[in-house]
Amino acid sequence: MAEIVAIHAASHTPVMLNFPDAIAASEREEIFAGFRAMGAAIAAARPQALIVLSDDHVHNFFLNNLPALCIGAAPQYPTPVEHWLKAEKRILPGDAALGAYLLSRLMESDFDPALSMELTLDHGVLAPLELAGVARDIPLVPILINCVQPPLPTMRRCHAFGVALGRALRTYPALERVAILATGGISHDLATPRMGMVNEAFDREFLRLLEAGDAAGVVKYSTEHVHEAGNGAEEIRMWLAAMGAADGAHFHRHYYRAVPNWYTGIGIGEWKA
Amino acid sequence: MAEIVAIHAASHTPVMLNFPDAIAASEREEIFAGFRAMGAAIAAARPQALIVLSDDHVHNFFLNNLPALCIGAAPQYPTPVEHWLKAEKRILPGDAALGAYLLSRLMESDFDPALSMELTLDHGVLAPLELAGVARDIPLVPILINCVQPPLPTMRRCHAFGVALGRALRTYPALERVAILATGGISHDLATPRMGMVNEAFDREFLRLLEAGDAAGVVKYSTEHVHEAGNGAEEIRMWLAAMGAADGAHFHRHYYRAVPNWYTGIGIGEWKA
Amino acid sequence: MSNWLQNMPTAEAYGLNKVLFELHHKPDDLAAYLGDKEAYLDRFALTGRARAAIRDNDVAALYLAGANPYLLRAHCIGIKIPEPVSVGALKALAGKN
Amino acid sequence: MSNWLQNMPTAEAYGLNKVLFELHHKPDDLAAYLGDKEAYLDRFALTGRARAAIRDNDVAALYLAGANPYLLRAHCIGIKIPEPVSVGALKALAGKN
Ligand SMILES: [Fe+3]
Ligand SMILES: [Fe+3]
Repeated sequence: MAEIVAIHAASHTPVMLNFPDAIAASEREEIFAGFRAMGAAIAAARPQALIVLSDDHVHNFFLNNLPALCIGAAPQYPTPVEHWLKAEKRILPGDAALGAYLLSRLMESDFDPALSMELTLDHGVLAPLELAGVARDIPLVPILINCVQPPLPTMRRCHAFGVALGRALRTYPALERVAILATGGISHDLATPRMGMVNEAFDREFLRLLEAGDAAGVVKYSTEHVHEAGNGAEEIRMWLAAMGAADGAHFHRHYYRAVPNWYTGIGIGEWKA
Repeated sequence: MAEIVAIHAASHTPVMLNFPDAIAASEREEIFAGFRAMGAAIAAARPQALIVLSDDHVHNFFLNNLPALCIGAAPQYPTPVEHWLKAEKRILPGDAALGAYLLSRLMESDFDPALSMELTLDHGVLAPLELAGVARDIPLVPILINCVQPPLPTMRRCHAFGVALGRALRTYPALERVAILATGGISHDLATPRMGMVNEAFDREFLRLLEAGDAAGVVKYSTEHVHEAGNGAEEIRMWLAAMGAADGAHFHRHYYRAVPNWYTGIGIGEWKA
Repeated sequence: MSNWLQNMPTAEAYGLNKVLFELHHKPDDLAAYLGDKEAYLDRFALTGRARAAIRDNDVAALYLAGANPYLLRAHCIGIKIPEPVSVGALKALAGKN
Repeated sequence: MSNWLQNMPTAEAYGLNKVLFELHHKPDDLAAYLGDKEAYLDRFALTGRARAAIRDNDVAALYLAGANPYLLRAHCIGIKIPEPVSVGALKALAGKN
């Protein structure tokens, strides 16, 4: 049976790779240090596989077949899919067997994830792994939640998915140590009249509720207020799923800063028993 | 609020269009008469939209993004996708608004269907509509359940999906009359050493349990015995979903014949209050 | 207030988004588009409004017609619309809709 | 007894099925394949066994390597393997695995 040895969450944005200099060096170093600390914590937990909860930014999936939930089960994942992303092209290792197991178990648990055996991962997965320095070493299982094009899965459903994911992971017989990284959000907005908005009040309240450990409260707040925080904030679904998987473990906020010049509220945190 | 004015189920196979002469004329006419009677009943119920529960036979979807459940929300659907199917190429009307409504409602009801706004429908939808003579007139909402490539949604889940689908339909404010056609199965097997097998005993027991109205019994029997009835029999998932949508209405078996030369057990039936 | 103009893409938005998707995800499509816009757009079923919005690089019109924000953003980057132009066109809509 | 040889496609089966899918769903692919099989198969990442099974129209080997039954059936129709040959090759496996 596997133990979930680490559960982290962090914002992502392509800007952190493409235009790191859009913010002051001191801010940037502070943020990059936060990601490095997260990577060090993940590495120190020695996971044999890493579940990455993220979203596909309309690269692998289009409106002809747009999954609400998708679980990757490939032995490897080329990345990045964006030709314009400033990141080295390479192939990340995947744990196909764990992906297959999670698919089956989650289908038995009354979820309806799509299967993918071929994904070219985008900045949502790559950027945080890159900054954390753990992009090459740990076999991945990408789990992609639709946060990019309505109709979107409900906040409640994403939390419940995380609960079921945690249960499935803990019964996985083939590994002893697995970790979860949720990436996305927090507040930001893209390609609308509000582009560039960062809603610091939303972010701080969202992180406060996570720290309070009140799952129902986080779901309610997310559902009722996400539209005040921008279309990119829909990505808090990954944080809700991670909270579900954490099974009551306490959330620790390690970092937060509103970074309007990166168009995003940058949060980093961790669930620890 | 919409009323579900007709719920039918029928087997499908490309052979019924491609090689109708593979069976005796008397059998064929009997079967075709059964489909025409189904079409007449659907037409007489005057539905404003028709939900077609079927599966995609690895034409629209591949293993890079294979949905467990997918709801169509397009204004039209070209068909058939199979260049080798003996059917006139044409474009069937779709009810995009109803598809969109069902997607949202089913996501709120804790299902995770994929969205599709562009599908080229295959024989699974087309063949029964064609034989029933109702292919052109009624706007469709195709709902595709993965029956063709494991991991497959559980039988229990498919029944529950049908229950939720029926509830969603009955609360739809924009139409008054909708109908459901489930297509697929019953026993058959394709491209394995058992190809051509028809398990008449399985089919008769499956239909008997449907007539008995014992949902839990049908789910249990389907789960435990589908592997005796061939990979094509996985398509009974559509019958289970229709049973769920029927909300306790009584199932009437209108027709059954084991048709080994069409590689399929041909069943036709209807749920009526 | 909503994060989305459309809770479900319209058929018009589907066609528009399909152009943006194919243009940036199929090899050769961007070159074909830049070489002959009209011929490239002839490949798709588009409303007149959607076609004009794409052809004229009208970022505000693309947004209003239901362009997915990620596809719209990638398109602006991919065809090198300067950031002040694309973001400016969007911000000029604030309060108007 | 199971309806499926593989409860989850192997990586080998993925590659094999991708060839069958693309061959019959992309315009021009079938012509390219029939024109020069080896060159066409070079486009894909395939195990030696999967590649040989496709190249040799070895229906039994395709089945055993995890070809999806619908793709395998469509392939047999698409490249015109006579029904007695394709079904015969499968039936000859009965009881062997
Ligand atoms: Fe993102
Ligand atoms: Fe079928």
